[in-house]
Amino acid sequence: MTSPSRGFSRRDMLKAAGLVGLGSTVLPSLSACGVGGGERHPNGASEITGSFDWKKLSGQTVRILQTPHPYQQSFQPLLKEFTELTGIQVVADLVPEGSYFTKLNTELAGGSGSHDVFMVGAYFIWQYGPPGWMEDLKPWIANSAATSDEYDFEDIYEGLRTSTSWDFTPGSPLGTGGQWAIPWGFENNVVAYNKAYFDAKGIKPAEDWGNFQQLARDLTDRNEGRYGVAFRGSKSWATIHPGFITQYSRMGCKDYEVKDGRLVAGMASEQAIEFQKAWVDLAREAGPASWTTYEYPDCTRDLGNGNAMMCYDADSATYPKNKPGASKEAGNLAWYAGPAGPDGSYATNLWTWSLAMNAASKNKLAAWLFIQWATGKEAMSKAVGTAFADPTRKSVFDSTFKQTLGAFPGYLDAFEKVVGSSKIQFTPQTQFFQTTQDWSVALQDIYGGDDAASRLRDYAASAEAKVNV
Amino acid sequence: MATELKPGQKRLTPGAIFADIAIVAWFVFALFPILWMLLLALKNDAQQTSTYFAFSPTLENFGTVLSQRGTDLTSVDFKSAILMSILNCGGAVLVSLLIGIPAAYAAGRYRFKGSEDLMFNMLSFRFAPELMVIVPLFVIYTQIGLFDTVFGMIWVLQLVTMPLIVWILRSYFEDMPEDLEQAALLDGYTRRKAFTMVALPLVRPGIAAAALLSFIFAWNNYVFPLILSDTAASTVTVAITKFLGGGGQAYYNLTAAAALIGALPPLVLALTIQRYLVQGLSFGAVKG
Amino acid sequence: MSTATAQSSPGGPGPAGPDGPDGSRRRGAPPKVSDRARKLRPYLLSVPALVVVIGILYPFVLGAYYSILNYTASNPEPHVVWFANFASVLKDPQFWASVRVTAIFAVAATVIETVLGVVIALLLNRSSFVGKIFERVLILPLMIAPVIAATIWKLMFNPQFGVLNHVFGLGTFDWLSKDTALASSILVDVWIYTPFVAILVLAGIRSLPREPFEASDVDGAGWWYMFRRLMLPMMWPYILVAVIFRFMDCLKAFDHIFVLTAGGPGLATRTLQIGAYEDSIIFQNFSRGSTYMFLLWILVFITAKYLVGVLGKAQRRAAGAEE
Amino acid sequence: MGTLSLRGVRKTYGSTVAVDDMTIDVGDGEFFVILGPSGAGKTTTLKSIAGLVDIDGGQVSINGVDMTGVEPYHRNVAMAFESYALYPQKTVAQNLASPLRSGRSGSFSQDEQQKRIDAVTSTLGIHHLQQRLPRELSNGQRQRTALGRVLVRPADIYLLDEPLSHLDAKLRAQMRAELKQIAQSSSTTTIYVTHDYQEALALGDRIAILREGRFVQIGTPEEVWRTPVDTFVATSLGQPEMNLLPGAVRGGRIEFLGGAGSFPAPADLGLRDGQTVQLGIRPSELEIDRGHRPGGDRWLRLPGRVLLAERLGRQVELDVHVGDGQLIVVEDSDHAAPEGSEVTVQIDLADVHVFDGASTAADDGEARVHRAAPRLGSALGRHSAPMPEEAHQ
Repeated sequence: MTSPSRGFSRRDMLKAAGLVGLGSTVLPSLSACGVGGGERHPNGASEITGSFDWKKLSGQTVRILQTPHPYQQSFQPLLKEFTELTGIQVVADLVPEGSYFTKLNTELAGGSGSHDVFMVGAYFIWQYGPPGWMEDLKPWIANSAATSDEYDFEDIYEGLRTSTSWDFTPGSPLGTGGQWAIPWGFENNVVAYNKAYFDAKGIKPAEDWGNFQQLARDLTDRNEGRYGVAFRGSKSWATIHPGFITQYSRMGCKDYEVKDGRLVAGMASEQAIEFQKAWVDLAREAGPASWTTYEYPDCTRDLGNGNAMMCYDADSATYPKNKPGASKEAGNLAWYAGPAGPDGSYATNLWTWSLAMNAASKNKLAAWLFIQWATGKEAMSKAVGTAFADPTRKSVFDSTFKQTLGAFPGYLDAFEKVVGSSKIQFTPQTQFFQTTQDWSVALQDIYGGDDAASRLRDYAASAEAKVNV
Repeated sequence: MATELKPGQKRLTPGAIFADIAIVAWFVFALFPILWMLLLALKNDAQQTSTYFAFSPTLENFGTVLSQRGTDLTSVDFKSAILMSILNCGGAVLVSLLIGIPAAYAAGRYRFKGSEDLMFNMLSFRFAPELMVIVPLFVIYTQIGLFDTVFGMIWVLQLVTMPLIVWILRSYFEDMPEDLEQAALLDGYTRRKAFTMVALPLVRPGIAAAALLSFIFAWNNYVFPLILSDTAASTVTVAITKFLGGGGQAYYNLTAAAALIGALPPLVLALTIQRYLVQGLSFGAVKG
Repeated sequence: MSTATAQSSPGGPGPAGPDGPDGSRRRGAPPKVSDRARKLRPYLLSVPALVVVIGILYPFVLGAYYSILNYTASNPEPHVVWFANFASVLKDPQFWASVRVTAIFAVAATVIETVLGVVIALLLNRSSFVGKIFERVLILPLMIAPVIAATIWKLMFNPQFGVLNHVFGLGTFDWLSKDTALASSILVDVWIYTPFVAILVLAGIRSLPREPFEASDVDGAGWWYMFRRLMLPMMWPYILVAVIFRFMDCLKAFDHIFVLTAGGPGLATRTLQIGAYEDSIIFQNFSRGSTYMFLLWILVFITAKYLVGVLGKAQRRAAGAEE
Repeated sequence: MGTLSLRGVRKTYGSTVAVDDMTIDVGDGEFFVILGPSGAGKTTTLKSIAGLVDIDGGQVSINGVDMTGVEPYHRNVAMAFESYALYPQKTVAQNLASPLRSGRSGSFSQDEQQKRIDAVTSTLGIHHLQQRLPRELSNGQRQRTALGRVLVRPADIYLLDEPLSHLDAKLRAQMRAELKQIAQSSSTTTIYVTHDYQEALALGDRIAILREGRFVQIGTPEEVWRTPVDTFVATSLGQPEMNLLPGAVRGGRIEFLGGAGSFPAPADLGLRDGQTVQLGIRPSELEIDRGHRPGGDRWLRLPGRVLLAERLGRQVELDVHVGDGQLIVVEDSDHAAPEGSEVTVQIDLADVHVFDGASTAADDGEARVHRAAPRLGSALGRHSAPMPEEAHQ
């Protein structure tokens, strides 16, 4: 058991008794801290001195907030190795994906340090960073008393390192400012397809956007329960960031451009409107029938069940479906980079689950030791052996991970084709979640019959207003 | 009066057939999703979304939910989550009954100034959106150490249980003829004794109904335990959703199995309590 | 305490006994309860509940306070902006779209659930053989947490592999499209909560006095007449309690709709509480989210006040009907 | 046993005055009946005495002790509720045992309790029902159980609220007789509330007639029957109700029924000429003239025609048209005249009541206070008509 139950103690009773004084005692303390995370916490790296030692905090406990994920699952059995190495107990709380950010956002906003380490994606840094909820890890990496000599931060792909670093100035590129999280696992958004079916029909994956659309339509036969391509469509920012923004970028479209210190929305450019209209039409004619509810588990499930012939989403999300016994089509799947842009662009959006440290943590060294261990070469190599894809370290990718990819045709080719141009394709800005969810709403409205051009113009205007506060 | 009729009961049977058909129709609708859940719970990972009715059933999922693998998948031991839920919800209902019954009685029996306001405030618990309080509540809880404790959960679940209990019971107390307690007073019993001896047994069906419903609502509550607890006081509903997983692998079959296991405690409670629910209040024998 | 002298046996037979020769018991001055203590009695009974009310209302007040700040994740040191949030929310067409969705959802779901609940309660009350069997399982849908129930329904709704389209031969009919999502959300709500109404009403029916019905049965009154004139007026309070709880809960509907559609497609099922969730939790614009919820709260408050007033009237009328 | 006195007791519910300025003294062992129509405040009176409602003014004393602020369970009174108020979850025996077990009406061993219960249930004829639950009883049985719960215990005062109201006529008559017997053999002060004048007359040592929360008249059955202070009291007693006939004094005679009847105004009433009066004549004291009464001015004779003859068992109720009005006459069926026949009705002048005022019948329940005039009969010094023993049902 990873979670020693605290249960119900006499201490709890005392705490409850304290409630009686709630009105008188809490009110003043709340007006000090009444609006959650108003408190700024100083960086803790400078406090760590002396020589590096894994065992420094033996006997302590580190609490981690995670969401169930292949990354997390492949690390689960390894946690005891961390405890062996450091003597630190790990309490890992899991919150399902649908509620993960509800939990995490409340916790950070509440200024609570109840979890020392949490899983985040790059975009979250843009929201959690400015209020000071995340610890800058740069000083920690630099401090030889806190970081092992073997850590080798530069081994992590550069695109990933920069994607989790920013100076919080809207429009300023990624890679500036602090290192707010360490990339742990990542994924490129490429196309997975049902190779068995393709082979049987003698079909080859489409290499450009026009052919891709045509192929998807041709593959669709609703009576057979078969359709061309699965991609996300639910009302969420997460609909935008995988296949959509990847292809959008390959088509040469931009979300924002910086002009005179202002972000100028690009979603309503002629080129962008044309692409988005085509994307929604594709969803309608060759996508899942209930597109507006589709999240990635739905997409990958349809791929695994043989309903969807292709799936334009994260490679690491489609990857588990091909493992023996995991799905009906396991063993039949293959990958390729997806359609290139008109200029041959393989611009690709990446997602990285990274580990971040809670700035309000009362146990920062333990937190850092955990992050260091989890993103280190040894642990990552071991995790790759189960279901961990894709590792963020080049050394791990090249050695251990490549060997596991024999049964995953095209996976490596696709990876290598896009990895050079794989980065966060969004312009960093603090209103990311709101403006990007609004984007998905706009696409849903177009799917529901709204005129694409006017709807996107409305959207672009409102987004521009929001990001330039 | 051997063949005493209940209100609404009919002797004749032509409409009865239609009524039976209607009732069967409702229950087909009401039970189908539950049947579907049961089927889902009997499917293996590969078949969970690729088959309808033809599959090779397995009981493995139920075992998995309760096993170490289930714990690894969710970070919560499902058995202890059930225990926590029972503590949290049972405690919340008990507290609500202890506090709510006197209040409901006061409101049902006495016309006093402010009675309506108090009752209305009770109700306003219910209509204030949970999300409006969740951030402030989280702050308060972490500050005074109620976060992730059974006590904290019991306290916050009052929002769910108390209004329901008070409001249901008030109408029962209002309906109960006051002559009965007055008779007890004149028999020489104190007000407290008259209340426990006469009033309380008579509203037992109401208490049963209110306690059961509020227990179920507390049991099903998701947002409060999600935000205000981690592992120590987390409830079974939160644990169930954790089987939905992430990263491309959703265990609907495990979720369904967990949900079915998780529904057992309230179901057992419902079946135990049912005879009180069914019995109703036989004030007919009391009122003229 | 007891000043009663020990009472000997009643002696002779007959009613003379009780008062007997020793009926002449006397007592000292009986204990008195002051007028104030008497008047205080109901308040004392309500004090614990009052404490809980105040304790729980505290975070509400804090939440309401957020709505006059400019408190967001990117502005963690907020200051008071008074009604700026309200002005901007009330100007926002998305807000009004949400009001519309919330109103339609709440009214439709409450009406359907109430009518169905009452009908089911009446049917079950006939205590036919079929009814007796089903009464035991009536409560089952309530036993599945709405979050889970919605997940199961979402699976059943799925056009690719969902069982509903399969069984009913609906092809790729999309239950959660722009035009159907609200209705489907209502359907799920009806599935979950109709038993709640039915149980409350059934318990109410069973607590009705029998005599009026027996009398009208002897009079040969028709079933419909009996229902309209006798049963319904007496059942109203129970029905109304159910209506109040359902309507209030529907106005702040969140759990299952969020699982089904996350408020989409577009704004088709974006209830006020979903809007508030997006603002408060996802976008971490706490002030805007609180403003949404404060406005929702006002809406709920007004309707509740109205419904409670109706309930009071119905109770008085029902009391009249029973006499 | 005990005495009871009310001094200016007042109780309001919101703006409704239920009981006002109520003052009585009930002696030890007295059987005191409060008679009044429904809504007159009878139950409120009893509950005020019992301390079940908090009175707004005045004072209740039991045995000379002020009961203000005294809880019901300290007042040592027993009450039978009109609604029975039987504990639905307890058997008849348990219901009866309840006051004996509370310890406040005395301490009784298990044996003594059972003896008392057996004695009372035997008297009330519910001995065989001891193990039944209230819902398994008929209304009559429930009512007797409620009565039993009072009689089973010693108390200073018994308060009985319409204890016979839900019985059928036959049982009611029987129970009334039993109650009378119980009352005579018991020495417990009893306040008995009823809307039935026969019960009041049969049982009460004294009767108080209650109207809209106020006592109109308090007296022995004889007094209230013979000398009702106003038409309200007069019409409250007797069935069919007393005939009320408007009349006027002209030339020393009281004329009524459009001049069809008249008789000399008794001098001791001090009536002025031209004054309007109301005559009260009880239907049972009217009879059809069959020539069996001596002549002379003792007898008032009125010619008329029978409009309607309604047979009510042993008796017949006749509607007789006289002059410009109608009279109700109750006759033995042996002597009944057929409808349409011309008859002469007669009454002993001693049985004619004269009330002040011009208003017509007061049976509409409106509050019209009539200043009472002494009963004519008393002026003539004659007592004849018996009080009704058994009216038609």
